[in-house]
Amino acid sequence: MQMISKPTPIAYALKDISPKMGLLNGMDVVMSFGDDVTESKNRQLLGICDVSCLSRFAIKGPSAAQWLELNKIKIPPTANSWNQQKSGALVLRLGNSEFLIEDQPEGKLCAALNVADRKALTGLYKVERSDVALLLSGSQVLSLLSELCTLDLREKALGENALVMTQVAGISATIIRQSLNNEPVYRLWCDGTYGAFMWDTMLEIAVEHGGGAVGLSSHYKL
Amino acid sequence: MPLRLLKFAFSKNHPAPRFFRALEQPKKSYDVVIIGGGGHGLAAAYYLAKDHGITNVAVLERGYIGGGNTGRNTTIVRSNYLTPEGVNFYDASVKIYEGLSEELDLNLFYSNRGHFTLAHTESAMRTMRWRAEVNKHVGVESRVVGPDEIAKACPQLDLSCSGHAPILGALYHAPGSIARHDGVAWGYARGADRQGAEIFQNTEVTGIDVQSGKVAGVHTSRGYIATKKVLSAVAGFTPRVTKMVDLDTPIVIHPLQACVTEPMKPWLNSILVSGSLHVYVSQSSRGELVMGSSLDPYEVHSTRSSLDFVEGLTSHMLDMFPFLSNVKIVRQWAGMADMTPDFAPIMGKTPVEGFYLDAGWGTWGFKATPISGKTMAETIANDRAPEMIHSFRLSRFEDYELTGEKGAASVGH
Amino acid sequence: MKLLHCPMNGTRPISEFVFGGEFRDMPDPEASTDKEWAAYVHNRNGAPGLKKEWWYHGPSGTWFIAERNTLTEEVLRTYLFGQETAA
Amino acid sequence: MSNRIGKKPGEWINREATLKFSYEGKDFTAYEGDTISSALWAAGERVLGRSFKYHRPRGVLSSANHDVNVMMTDGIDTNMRGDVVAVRDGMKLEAVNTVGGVKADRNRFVDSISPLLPVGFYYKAFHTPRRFFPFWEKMIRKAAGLGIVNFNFPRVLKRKTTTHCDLLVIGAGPAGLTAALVGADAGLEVTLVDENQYAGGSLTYDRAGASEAASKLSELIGRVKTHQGISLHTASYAAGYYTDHLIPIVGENGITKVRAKAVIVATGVFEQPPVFRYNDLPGVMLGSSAQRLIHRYAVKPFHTGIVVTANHHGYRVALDLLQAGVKVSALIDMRELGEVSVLEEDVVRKGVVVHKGCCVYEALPSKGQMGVAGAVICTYDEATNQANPSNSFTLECDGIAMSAGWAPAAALLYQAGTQMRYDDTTQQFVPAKLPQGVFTAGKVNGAFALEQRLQDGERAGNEVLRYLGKSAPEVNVERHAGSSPSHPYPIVPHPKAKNFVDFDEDIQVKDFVNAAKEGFDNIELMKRFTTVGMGPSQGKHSNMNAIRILGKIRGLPVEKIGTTTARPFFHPTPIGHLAGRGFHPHRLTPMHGWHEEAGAEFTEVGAWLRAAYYHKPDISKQEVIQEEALSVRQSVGIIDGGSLGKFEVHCAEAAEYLERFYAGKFASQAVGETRYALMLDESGVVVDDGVVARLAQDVFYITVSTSNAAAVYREMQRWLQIWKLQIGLINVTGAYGLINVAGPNARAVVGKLAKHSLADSDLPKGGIRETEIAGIAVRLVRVGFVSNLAYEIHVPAGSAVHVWNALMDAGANFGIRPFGTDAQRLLRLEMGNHLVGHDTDGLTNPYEIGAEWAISMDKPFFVGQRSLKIIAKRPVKKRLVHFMLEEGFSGEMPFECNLVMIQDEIKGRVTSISFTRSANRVIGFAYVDPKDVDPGSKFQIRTDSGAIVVATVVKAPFVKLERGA
Repeated sequence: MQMISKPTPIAYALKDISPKMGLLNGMDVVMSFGDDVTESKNRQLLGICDVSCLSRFAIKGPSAAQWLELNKIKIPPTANSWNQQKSGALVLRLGNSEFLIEDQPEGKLCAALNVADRKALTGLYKVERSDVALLLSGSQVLSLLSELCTLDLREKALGENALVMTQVAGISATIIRQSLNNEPVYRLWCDGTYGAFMWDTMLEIAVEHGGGAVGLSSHYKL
Repeated sequence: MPLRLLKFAFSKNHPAPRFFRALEQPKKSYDVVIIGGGGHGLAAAYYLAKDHGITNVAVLERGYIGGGNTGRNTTIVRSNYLTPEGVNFYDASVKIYEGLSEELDLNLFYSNRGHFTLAHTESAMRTMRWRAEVNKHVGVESRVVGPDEIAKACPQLDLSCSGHAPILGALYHAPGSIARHDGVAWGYARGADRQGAEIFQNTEVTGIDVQSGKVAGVHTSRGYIATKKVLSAVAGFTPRVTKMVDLDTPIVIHPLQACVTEPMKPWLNSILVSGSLHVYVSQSSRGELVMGSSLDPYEVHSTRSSLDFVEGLTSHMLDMFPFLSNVKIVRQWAGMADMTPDFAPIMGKTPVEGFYLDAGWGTWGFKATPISGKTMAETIANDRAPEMIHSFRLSRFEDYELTGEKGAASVGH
Repeated sequence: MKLLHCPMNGTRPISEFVFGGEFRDMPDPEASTDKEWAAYVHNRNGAPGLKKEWWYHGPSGTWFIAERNTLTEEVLRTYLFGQETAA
Repeated sequence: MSNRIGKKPGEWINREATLKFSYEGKDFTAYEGDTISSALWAAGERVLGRSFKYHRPRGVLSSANHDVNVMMTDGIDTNMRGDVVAVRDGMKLEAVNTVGGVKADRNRFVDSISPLLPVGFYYKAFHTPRRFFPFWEKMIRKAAGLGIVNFNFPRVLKRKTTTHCDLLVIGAGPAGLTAALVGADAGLEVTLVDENQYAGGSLTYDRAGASEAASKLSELIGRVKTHQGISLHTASYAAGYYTDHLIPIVGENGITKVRAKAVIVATGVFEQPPVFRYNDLPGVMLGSSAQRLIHRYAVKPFHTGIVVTANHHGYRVALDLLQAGVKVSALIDMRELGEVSVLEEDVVRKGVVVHKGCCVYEALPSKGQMGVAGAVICTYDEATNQANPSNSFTLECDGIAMSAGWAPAAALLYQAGTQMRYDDTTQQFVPAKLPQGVFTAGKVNGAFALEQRLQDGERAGNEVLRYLGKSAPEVNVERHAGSSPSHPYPIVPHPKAKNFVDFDEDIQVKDFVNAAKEGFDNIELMKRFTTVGMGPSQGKHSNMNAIRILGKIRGLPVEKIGTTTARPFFHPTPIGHLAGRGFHPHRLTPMHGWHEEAGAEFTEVGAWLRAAYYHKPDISKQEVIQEEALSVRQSVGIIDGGSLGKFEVHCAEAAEYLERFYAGKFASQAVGETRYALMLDESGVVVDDGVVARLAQDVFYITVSTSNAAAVYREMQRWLQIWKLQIGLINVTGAYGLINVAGPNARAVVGKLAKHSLADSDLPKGGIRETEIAGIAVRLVRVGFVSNLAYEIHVPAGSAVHVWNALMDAGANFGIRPFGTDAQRLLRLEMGNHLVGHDTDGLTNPYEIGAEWAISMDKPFFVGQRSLKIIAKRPVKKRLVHFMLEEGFSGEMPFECNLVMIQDEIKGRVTSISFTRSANRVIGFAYVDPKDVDPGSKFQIRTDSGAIVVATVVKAPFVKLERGA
């Protein structure tokens, strides 16, 4: 198979601006939208970052947990929770028997799982996904979420490793709260075909709050 | 100023008599007992007397007259249905309505405003044409119109609906009207009362006495009443009443909500309905915008209001009329709609002899008030349903002969 | 807005759910008469009271059963289909 | 003449900032913080509006957001409430609903003909003869309504947020403040809201000429403001109570939907006007309103006033008036015994004459009824509720303050389902049984003395703590002692009437009497007949008196009369606030940007935006569609079908599952084969159709129609549970893009990029292969829906654009052309394929569309099968056929949904119709009488104008299918 660069699911929302682009895991991705000062200000106030380019692997079925363990993955013990592997990869347990794994920018776990043998077990289905994955940061992030989502997503309500599947701006989405570079951030995944809508919606509110879009390099050293 | 108001100005005592007698205790038996003192039940009592000379009739109302869906609907009257049997039926209703203020000598403010069912999609346009063609066939004035004609009737409407759902056209139904809903109930109550029917408010039916498959009487909060004929005309309470006679029906209850704004000078002359935006709106003679939406999505037997309803409705109202941002909603309320799978009523006889059903009115009961009263009176008087309501019989479900009004009624109050 | 407890995902506003109607056992299609089958297909227990109902949590794709009083809107309990005893 | 008085402690105006505005063409000044009413009143203006029905002059009544006769327009907005809307610099205000200005209102004549307008007059006239009604209706509609809506008012998007807390306290009066502190001290997260600009409730204005209230207020506020656990929101009202403690808090900038674990309603009471003749004149106002003017805005309510009271509060009002420099010429106490307390001594000591057992029989209007000139006082018999005007005397005054009692602001409690009871010691409805998690405190709960209210707040706060599982003490609150805060019947009859109960709707006492005479003697019927409480103030100052009057008429205690149902909203709430930002989610396929650049016109299909056709300069839409279709027929076209629902079914029992779910057979399906699948519901109605592909013995891949995809998937999941089969069901709708390449050259184009051979022998019609296109792993299906030769390429969404571009390049030599959903619909019609939802409706069964071939009645079970067995016994009423119009048809073109007629009977309708250049004919689908289904049969279509068009039933497809075309 030849290597081609894939567009991010939010590509349509970027069509009228020319941010600084880069390539990660074969996906065109925005590295930054503005200068460092603006990026840093937005990240700290209310930053919306597209991280759809991170590698992902999803699997479901009654044997999924067992199979992941066979592949040396430490799985979150309860339904609707998540954890972080030593490699930094996130393992999200969606309900009971479905898992979504997401690598750090240069992680290799998903690639390995993709080719790992699945024949040994029955009741195991690889799930093809095309997520838009967003990273929301800054002091005003809860203001943004309180306008888009009815749930209490504050740290004290969510606890350490809760994962919620809920509606955000009317779209089904998965949300977790994590710490990235010692800053609390919210992560959100939803179907990529809603990507442009979700991006535009969040950006509009972020800008109203004085924040804005930030590129991948605001959060990751690449 | 009409002369008839002068008598109020110059009389010492208030010259108007009671609309309906204040009766203490029901008699031991009646020829017919009507459960439900809403528009339908009262109209049936009225026509039993007027058309069939049956006056030994009791109307039993659990609360107060017209306090159910009669007083909770958004008062739209129209006949632009989809099936010929539906159009015929509602057209007959419209025709009675047009002369009803005179007949009942009560101004029902029957106000002919013209009714637009807006189409935002090609498929909605197709349904509009379907309805227009069937309406025309039956002799009802409905036609498909383009955006120009809508704009002419309602220049304030944003035809693009804020870009979210551009209006492609509409079904225009000239006879579409609004009326004072309470007045309809009061007028029929007065008419029935004056002909001898007895109306009891605050009187709840607690059971129906069925012996060997035949109705023998009703148990009420004011004692037992013997009767061979019972009409159930209770809208959202239908399943409770049919349960009393062990009758299964397809009816399920969903709340239907509505709201009104503060009064403002009338500017909206037509009745507008948008299926895609789930809105219908008219402006009352008091100057309030009266607005409603589609049914609540799940079964509840109460008239509680919900915030999601009014949020959704106002959002769509702004799509149509962006300038209403600062106009205020005064009040919201709900009714309980008795829904059938084919969005058509259930009328006529039932397997229980002497138990007649006037139900399944969902969201379209108000507009049918006169004709349902008339046809149910005929059914009761003759113990045979007239041809006009044959398609609405309960047995149509067993026969897999559903009526198919769904396309016209979903948000078409 | 009403809250409903999804047995998998916890308490959520009702806007995240789809109402699936009353839970009803299907009669044996072979053994039932046409009339019985037509009644099963069309008729409903429309009277208010405690009912077992199907509900679907959209964001997670979870069907479950809720025991709900349709008069008071009170939800007694919810559980995954077939896991009634565990609830 | 300025009525502004010296600085009051805690006043709400900022004397540093002077604002200029105009009212009815006259210039005024105000201080920042003034409401429109307070500024005008300070300037000596008395007529602030006209009443709705009789156009009587009206002034200040409550200063508490129910002075609905004082509605203004600034030319931009309308129905602005003078008593609560703050003055902004430069405002140009006018009263609404007048003709010729508020003072010269030409509609004031209506007041003089009011005897002609008895209660419910509009039911009684104008309807006979029928032909005159439209004339009267026009007149009535002209008179209706308040302000004129500005059609250019901008669409305002307000923010709506959701917030969560342990305890929501509504009302920041002494009880609410105390309750919030108790909760927060115990570690609860408390949200405290109050509709006023500043917290404090009656402590901000009810001072009785003393400083005790003010110091209590600053103590409480000080603690609340510095408490970490309390979030205080002023100028924000709780608009309604909704199920499970959801309360929208409406502020100027938007709505916060509060979801609380517990709620304390400490909303207080509304002061109720006593009813006497001309109690509506400008200058007659509630005692609390006079106090608000004094303490909040430093405005003297009048110069020489009298106080009419029936409770303790009137004496407090008198003391506040005195302190503000008002000459209080008398205090009229309707109670036989008067007030037996130090307050009376205080009032008397300050020179006020107290008349016990007396009432204001009528207020005397000044010229044009623009204000008060005096009052006629006479004795009042509390036992009979009769005034005795024979012993009356007149006092001169320019204002009357009224304090006769209160009604609880219990709307939220009613909405929450609280049972209320009538309490005789306070003559007020109070909560009897509260719903779970709802608590009350303060005056709304019948606690009136300050000490008692503080205690009640403490009690409520502690009850909440216990409700939330914390230990907390039981606090006993002393019962109300002393005279009742409310008079049981503060209504003074007058033969000449104009004693108003409802100022919104100009309803007088006689209207209730007459309504009852006409049989409307039930509170709900009376409300509807008289319209009491139905105006914009929603009965805040009128419902209680209406209940008392009805009780009197019927000789029943108030409790037996009951109350009308309180519905949201507490205050009328702007549409823009409720609507908020509004989200319109839409789904885009990966190629969306490409389509847009190519000039696509998009259409919404469910949540998806799909290309309907691609604009071409100087060519009509119809022409474009024909061209797009022709390019498929003649060479090759490409369409983005990414919105189709796509599901995978895994595991050994997958075939069994599909056999039950769909009407056809799948157990026998070969790997690499696709089959048509018809989905029915349990009543045998056609719900959807799609294609089932077998990728492996235990893996199926299914496509379903775009608009049904979500519902079909839900049903699949539900049946999966019911049947308890071992199935893995995966929704890959968004994960896969779908590209359809169709036309005689499709094989040549796709073949250039495909890894495997596309020869008939390798990929026959109906076959599916997992292969590579343009280097990308795809599922490749040989389909025949729009063209005899076509390929569907199912490609992971991320690579869809790459494959699309590669196909465009590969097809360049063949003139490959994108086509949209409009051309697609024409193409499938040419092929003779019906569309579920387009050619079927909500009641269509498979026999009516000739789909017998797609149902396998010999299977043991599938959804809908049992119903089909019943339906099959009944005659089919209509059938779907393909038809053509005559060659060169040039008559009136029928449209979809024109009817198919036999003589005068409707037999069916056209469901699809189009001219097609390929066949050079008008072709379509129609439902016809079952006897007319044989090819060659003729049937009649009636067009819009009524013309009859004859159509001929034909066999599909309509286009000549060249080999491979």
